[in-house]
Amino acid sequence: MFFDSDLLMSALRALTPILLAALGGALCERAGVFNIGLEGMMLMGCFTAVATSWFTGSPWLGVLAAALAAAAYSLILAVGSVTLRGDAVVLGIAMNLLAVGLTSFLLRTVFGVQGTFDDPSLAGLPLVGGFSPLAYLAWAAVGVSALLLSRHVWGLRLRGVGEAPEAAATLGVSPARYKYAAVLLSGVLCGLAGAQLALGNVTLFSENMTAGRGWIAVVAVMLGRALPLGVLLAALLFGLAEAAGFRLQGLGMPQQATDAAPYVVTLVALFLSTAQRRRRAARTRPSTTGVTS
Amino acid sequence: MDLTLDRVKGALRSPVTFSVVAGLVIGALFLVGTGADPFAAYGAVVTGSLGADGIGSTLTTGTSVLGMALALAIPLRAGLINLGGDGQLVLGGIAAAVTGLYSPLPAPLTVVLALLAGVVAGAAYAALAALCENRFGVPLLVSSLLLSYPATSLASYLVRYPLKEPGSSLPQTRRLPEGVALPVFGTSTVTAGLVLIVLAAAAYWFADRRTAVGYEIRMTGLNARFAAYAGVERRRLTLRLMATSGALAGLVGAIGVLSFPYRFLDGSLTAPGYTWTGLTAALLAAAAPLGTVVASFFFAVLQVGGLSMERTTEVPRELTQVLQAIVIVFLAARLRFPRLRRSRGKPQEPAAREPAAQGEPV
Amino acid sequence: AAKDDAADGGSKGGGASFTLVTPDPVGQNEFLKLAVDGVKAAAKTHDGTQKVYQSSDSASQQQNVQAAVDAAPDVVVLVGFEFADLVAQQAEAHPKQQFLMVDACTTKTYANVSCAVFREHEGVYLAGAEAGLLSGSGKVGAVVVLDTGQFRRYSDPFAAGAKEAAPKTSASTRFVGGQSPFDDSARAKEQANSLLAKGTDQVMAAAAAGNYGVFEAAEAKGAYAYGVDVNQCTSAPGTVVDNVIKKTDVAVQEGIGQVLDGKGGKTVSYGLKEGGISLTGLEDGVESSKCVIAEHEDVLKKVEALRDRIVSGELTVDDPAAK
Amino acid sequence: MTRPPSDPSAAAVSGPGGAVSGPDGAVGGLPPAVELRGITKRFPGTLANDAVDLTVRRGEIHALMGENGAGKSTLMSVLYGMERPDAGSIRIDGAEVSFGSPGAAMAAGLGMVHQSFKLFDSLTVAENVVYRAEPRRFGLVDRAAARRRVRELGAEHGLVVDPDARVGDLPVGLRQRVEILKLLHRGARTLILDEPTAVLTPAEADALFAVLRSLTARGRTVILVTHKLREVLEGSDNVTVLRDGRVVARLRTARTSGAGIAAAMTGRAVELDRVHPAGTPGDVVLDVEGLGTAGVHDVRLSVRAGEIVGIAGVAGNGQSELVEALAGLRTVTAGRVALRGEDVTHASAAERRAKGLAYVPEDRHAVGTAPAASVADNLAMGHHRTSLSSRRGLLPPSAVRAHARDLVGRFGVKAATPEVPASALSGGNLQKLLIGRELAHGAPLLLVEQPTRGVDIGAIQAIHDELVAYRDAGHAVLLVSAELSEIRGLADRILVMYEGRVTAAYDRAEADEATLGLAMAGGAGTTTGAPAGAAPDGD
Ligand SMILES: Nc1ncnc2c1ncn2[C@@H]1O[C@H](COP(=O)(O)OP(=O)(O)OP(=O)(O)O)[C@@H](O)[C@H]1O
Ligand SMILES: Nc1ncnc2c1ncn2[C@@H]1O[C@H](COP(=O)(O)OP(=O)(O)OP(=O)(O)O)[C@@H](O)[C@H]1O
Ligand SMILES: [Mg+2]
Ligand SMILES: [Mg+2]
Repeated sequence: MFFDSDLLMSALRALTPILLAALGGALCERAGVFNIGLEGMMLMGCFTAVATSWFTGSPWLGVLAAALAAAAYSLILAVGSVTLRGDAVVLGIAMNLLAVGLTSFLLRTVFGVQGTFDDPSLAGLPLVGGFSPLAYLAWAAVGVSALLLSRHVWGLRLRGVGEAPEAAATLGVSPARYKYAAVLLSGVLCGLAGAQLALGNVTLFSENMTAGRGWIAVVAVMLGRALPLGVLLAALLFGLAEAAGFRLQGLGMPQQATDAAPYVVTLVALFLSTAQRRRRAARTRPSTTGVTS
Repeated sequence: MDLTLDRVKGALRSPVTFSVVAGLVIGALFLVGTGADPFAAYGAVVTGSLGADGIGSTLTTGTSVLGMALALAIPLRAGLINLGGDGQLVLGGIAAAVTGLYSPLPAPLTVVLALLAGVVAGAAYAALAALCENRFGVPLLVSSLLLSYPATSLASYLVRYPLKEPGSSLPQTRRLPEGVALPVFGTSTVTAGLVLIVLAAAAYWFADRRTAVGYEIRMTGLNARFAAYAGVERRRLTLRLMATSGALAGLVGAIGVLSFPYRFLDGSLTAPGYTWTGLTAALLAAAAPLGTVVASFFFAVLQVGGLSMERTTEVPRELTQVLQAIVIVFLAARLRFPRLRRSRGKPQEPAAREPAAQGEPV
Repeated sequence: AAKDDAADGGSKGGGASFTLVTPDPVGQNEFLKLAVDGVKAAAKTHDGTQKVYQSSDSASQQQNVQAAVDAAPDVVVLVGFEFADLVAQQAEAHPKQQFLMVDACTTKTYANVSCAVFREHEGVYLAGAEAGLLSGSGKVGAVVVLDTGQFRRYSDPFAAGAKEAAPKTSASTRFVGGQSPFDDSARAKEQANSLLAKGTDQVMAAAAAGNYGVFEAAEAKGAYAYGVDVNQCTSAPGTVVDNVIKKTDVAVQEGIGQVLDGKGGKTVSYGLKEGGISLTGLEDGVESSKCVIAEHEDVLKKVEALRDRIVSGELTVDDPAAK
Repeated sequence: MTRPPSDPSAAAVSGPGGAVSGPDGAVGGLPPAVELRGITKRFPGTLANDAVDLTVRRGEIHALMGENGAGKSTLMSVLYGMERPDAGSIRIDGAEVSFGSPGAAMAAGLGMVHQSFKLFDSLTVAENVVYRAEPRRFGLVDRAAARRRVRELGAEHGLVVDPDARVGDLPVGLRQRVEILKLLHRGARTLILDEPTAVLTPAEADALFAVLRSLTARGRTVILVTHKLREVLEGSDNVTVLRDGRVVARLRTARTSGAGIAAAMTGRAVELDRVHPAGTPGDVVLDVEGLGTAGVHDVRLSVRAGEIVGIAGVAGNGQSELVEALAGLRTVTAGRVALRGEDVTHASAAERRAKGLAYVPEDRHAVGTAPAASVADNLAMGHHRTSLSSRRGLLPPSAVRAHARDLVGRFGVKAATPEVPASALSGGNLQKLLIGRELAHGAPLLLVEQPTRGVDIGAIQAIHDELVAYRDAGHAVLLVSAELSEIRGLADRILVMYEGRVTAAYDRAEADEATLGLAMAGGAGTTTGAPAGAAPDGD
């Protein structure tokens, strides 16, 4: 059977870091901040998680430190775009570049190696039922953030801020505060995504190990329309396309085709969802994704 | 006299200056933190990139960086971000390689044809991303990014199977026939590609400053509704700008293939990250033509000098990458030196505020 | 960081100088680490100095080679097939400069270019034979960085060896690919998982940094893996069966020696026969290697016999890179 | 007409309708719901409120009237804590207060519906209503309670809205209800509505007034900012009229008339009332038949060379949409537009410009200029493909500069150099730049929208003179303005738009302010068989 539980498991494992990061991106999107720095924030999380786990021996401290470090790193976006009103896209791209340079630099200075740091005694996250605890956390985060956004007072206010900041302000809600909160939370989630990748999916750090997952998360936010469940579906689509690609290699499909498949599938899904959205309503919710156009 | 002084002061206070200085200072702190001597390190960067041994490499790297920077600056001038530079670059390269290998024409004509093929391939592919936005409503940022991956995979497939050099263990095409190559300056690695890219930069400068189209592009970038009100059609502009952008990226790819080692080797066009460096340079200069040239040269110096610094000192080259990113973070946040005296130059204030969006830093 | 160490105990300046240029950052790349060990050892032997220039892409490769040539050391050592075009160009331009290419060679021969190439496929074939003999499911597979001729040397001969040892074995290959194939161990791990899910219980890992991912996957499923270049059994004791050893350090040392002796300009091929390629299981100290193969003397016996047939020339292993 | 020695309408303070009880007027022993004393608010270059006194009694609907820019919104912003007054005091229910934020005003029982809605389109009605004052259960928004609250409030005050509807899907009339529900949910005792009916249909407006009356009947107080005489006459108890930031009349509605209020409102500086000599109309330049687009229905009009046709109307009655459709920025869904005899119904903006159309849009910052671009670049727009670009699309910077210097000089734009960004110009100067640029085309047809909004007196006069001179040079001008005096002073013919239709057409002689005011407020008969664009001077 082509689609079996192993394929699903594989897809689920592959999508966990993407999902965590994309949830962060979705929160930002909802607050009206376009965050394309997910890749960089995640990479900072990877490095911090591995470094902390290595020096303390505790993967849990690694997870914690990753969340904190990525949140601190996300302040660049918060301060730059909310307080100083800089362009979020430019900031995000710069953050991605900075993270690659910074983690490589730190890898050399902290561990004295280049490329990859791997050691059998580096403690990774334990597996529970085939998944790391962070994977369960990620799935829980989908529910929690869906609930938070749709039902919680904070989420309601956040959505209001993202859609019409001046309207929120007239009712006494500070848009800046909510935007900061969303960006910092996205930092935390990207930190967790990095920790999951570096201590969960595998147990090592290598330069640029996020390998474009942050960008996929950005696309998942867009495809999932910044809804937690939509983001989950988008990530799942990507994960399944990738896992199916691995199988198709076994059936003789060239590696290059299976490499491209997830992106093509995503693009087609975007076409379809945009077309559907256009058909359904002339009036669309304003989105921050068009900030620079 | 006073005006020049004001200008100098304005330039010194501009976010560009601030960002570069801040980047250098933070980089120096990093260096001190790791026990290295910042002066020696920066000195090594400068001599390694601008000294007799390094200038050739700097110009070679600069050719690609500037080419990609121009490719990304042109749509950026109208507020459009093309994230698909890699795909367009690679398709340009593979198109040039195929043309170079199979063209029946004499070598010099084949070179021209190969360059054209690269240009056309890149332009067509970038136009596809524009169509995705214009026709299907998929934001350009995403459509260009997503389209980039299949393009690199396609090129990779082609050189692995149908175009693979027989007997080679590398995914690469055969070497282009003798003479199908861009002329080289002396014994250096600098090719006529540099001339082409510099010409492209000059054309961009000219178009930006002195043509109606350039004017429309600038105004669209500053206020798209204003441009539309005056009759500039956004979709058509998007399509044309993206095609131009892709054409340049394709040209860079073709130049890469028509330079040493005169073949398409999978990954060799994209691995050095010219697309991102170019985008950074374009963003740094707010897509202004001269600024883009200066920023590209600055980054080429950092890259070549950084590698040289790593060879001659203990300092890792990632430092230069960090430096580059810090500069752009500061620039995006439009940080600047605090004003020293409050009273001066009131009418200049708004002018000084915008160089990131408009001004030529020259 | 660049290394400019006078070899231990040696005096600087008097002896020979060697510059090693790598195609990628050395990092945890065992193959490149061995090359570095090789030049260091050579510097020690010849009382000289050595430098290592690490590249990361085609542009930095070109700049590093240029810088190395400009400094005119006694030997410029280059590791990796990416350097073939560059070396040809530089050798022509600088006939007095001696080059040693490891793992690849220029298409034309030059008096000042010596080459040391490996026949990894011979070793991989033996590893495949072990896998065929050890497999319970009759399914073996390989996870390899990219679908290129060079890397197919780690997949096709593995399948061939397995079939030689156990004719009913079926084999399958996964190529890591993706956005950074050499660094993406999470992806390599999933690739391995997709093999394991189909019942594969013996996995050849030639996925660079991804090998750690492959080992993790095999370990979790109770399957077995095969490493490359050095003894990787220590990374996952009980999971890694054996390794295809590639003695790059030896090749570098010997190559430099020959160049210094004025016997440059030749290509030396290292395979099972020359001892440049081997398996951990066939070397001394198997017992302490932490490799699974140490517990399978019967298998080792058969593999030794197979090796002898290859060494004697009775059996030739197809080289996928030559296709 | 020249300015009389003393403002005639000043008498209105004691009014044709008789003065309301004085500013101190506490009625029946209860303190007034709202009492503003000597409120002064100054913006750079504008005295928006000049020692304004306003007394609003509990339980009344109090109308606040005045022309654009009279200071109504500013006064309400001061009251609502969004702006700090430079001087003056505020009493709510007799107690002196000082609000630092809308939150504080809300806490004191005030609630405001802003001129532009402050709603979240993607959220439901219930979510909009309870935002920032959410009923909670376990930290979650108690959606059932929120829905219940919307239904209860709706039933109580006749404001029925589906609590689960997405606000973005609602027609404006229902959105208005949501705004009011928001205030009621927060327990507002005094509701401030800034031009609540500007975007409503008459039926919706009537429904709104029914709600407002029911609110006041239950002891709430309403302050209503509006331009519409009819509403004021039918719906309010008292009227305060502002002009140029000062109170010029306090009237009891029952004892006044539309004419009285209009007179009080429009006793503006004399220059505006100056009537320019009539033009001499020539050939038809613009001919519009049965034009329809979003918000505009079946508009028929024509403009001839040498005449200014004015379109009067309260903002939001389709004028902007009409002009955008004529300029090619909005898709035409019905009818036909001809420019100099050529059909341009579906031509692009660029094509129309090429065929002889120039356009001064209403929003000069977002549409009419690129504030970040230099004055010279702003002045070049539209000319860059024609007079300024010599051959094959070249646009020499020297030509752009010369053009800029020329226009800056001709239209008296105060700019340090043509290189300064347009954002450095004052509003009036920016408007001069915009008008100068469009006039410089010498296009046969000029569309000009709100040409003097927010512009100082001197500049207004200059702009008016330019427009008349342009007409006299034989060009056609279509002028859209909410300023009656402007329309009356400039236009040779006046059309009135109401609810997206042209409902009345007047010759300049027959259009006095009362007539126009009445027509703008929807008092010009029904829309059926309206005189529309048929030239009233008949030919
Ligand atoms: N934030 C501000 N900065 C500068 N000037 C302002 C500001 N807000 C209002 N003004 C000016 O103050 C004056 C009064 O404006 P206000 O908005 O109160 O008028 P209004 O009576 O509400 O007009 P309208 O009928 O058009 O709504 C106008 O001249 C306006 O341009
Ligand atoms: N269910 C309700 N019905 C009517 N009024 C409510 C209800 N819930 C809250 N309010 C009123 O709304 C106002 C603000 O609500 P609330 O106290 O929840 O906000 P808050 O505490 O300021 O919020 P936060 O501290 O989270 O910013 C208060 O005046 C409160 O009485
Ligand atoms: Mg108004
Ligand atoms: Mg107002």
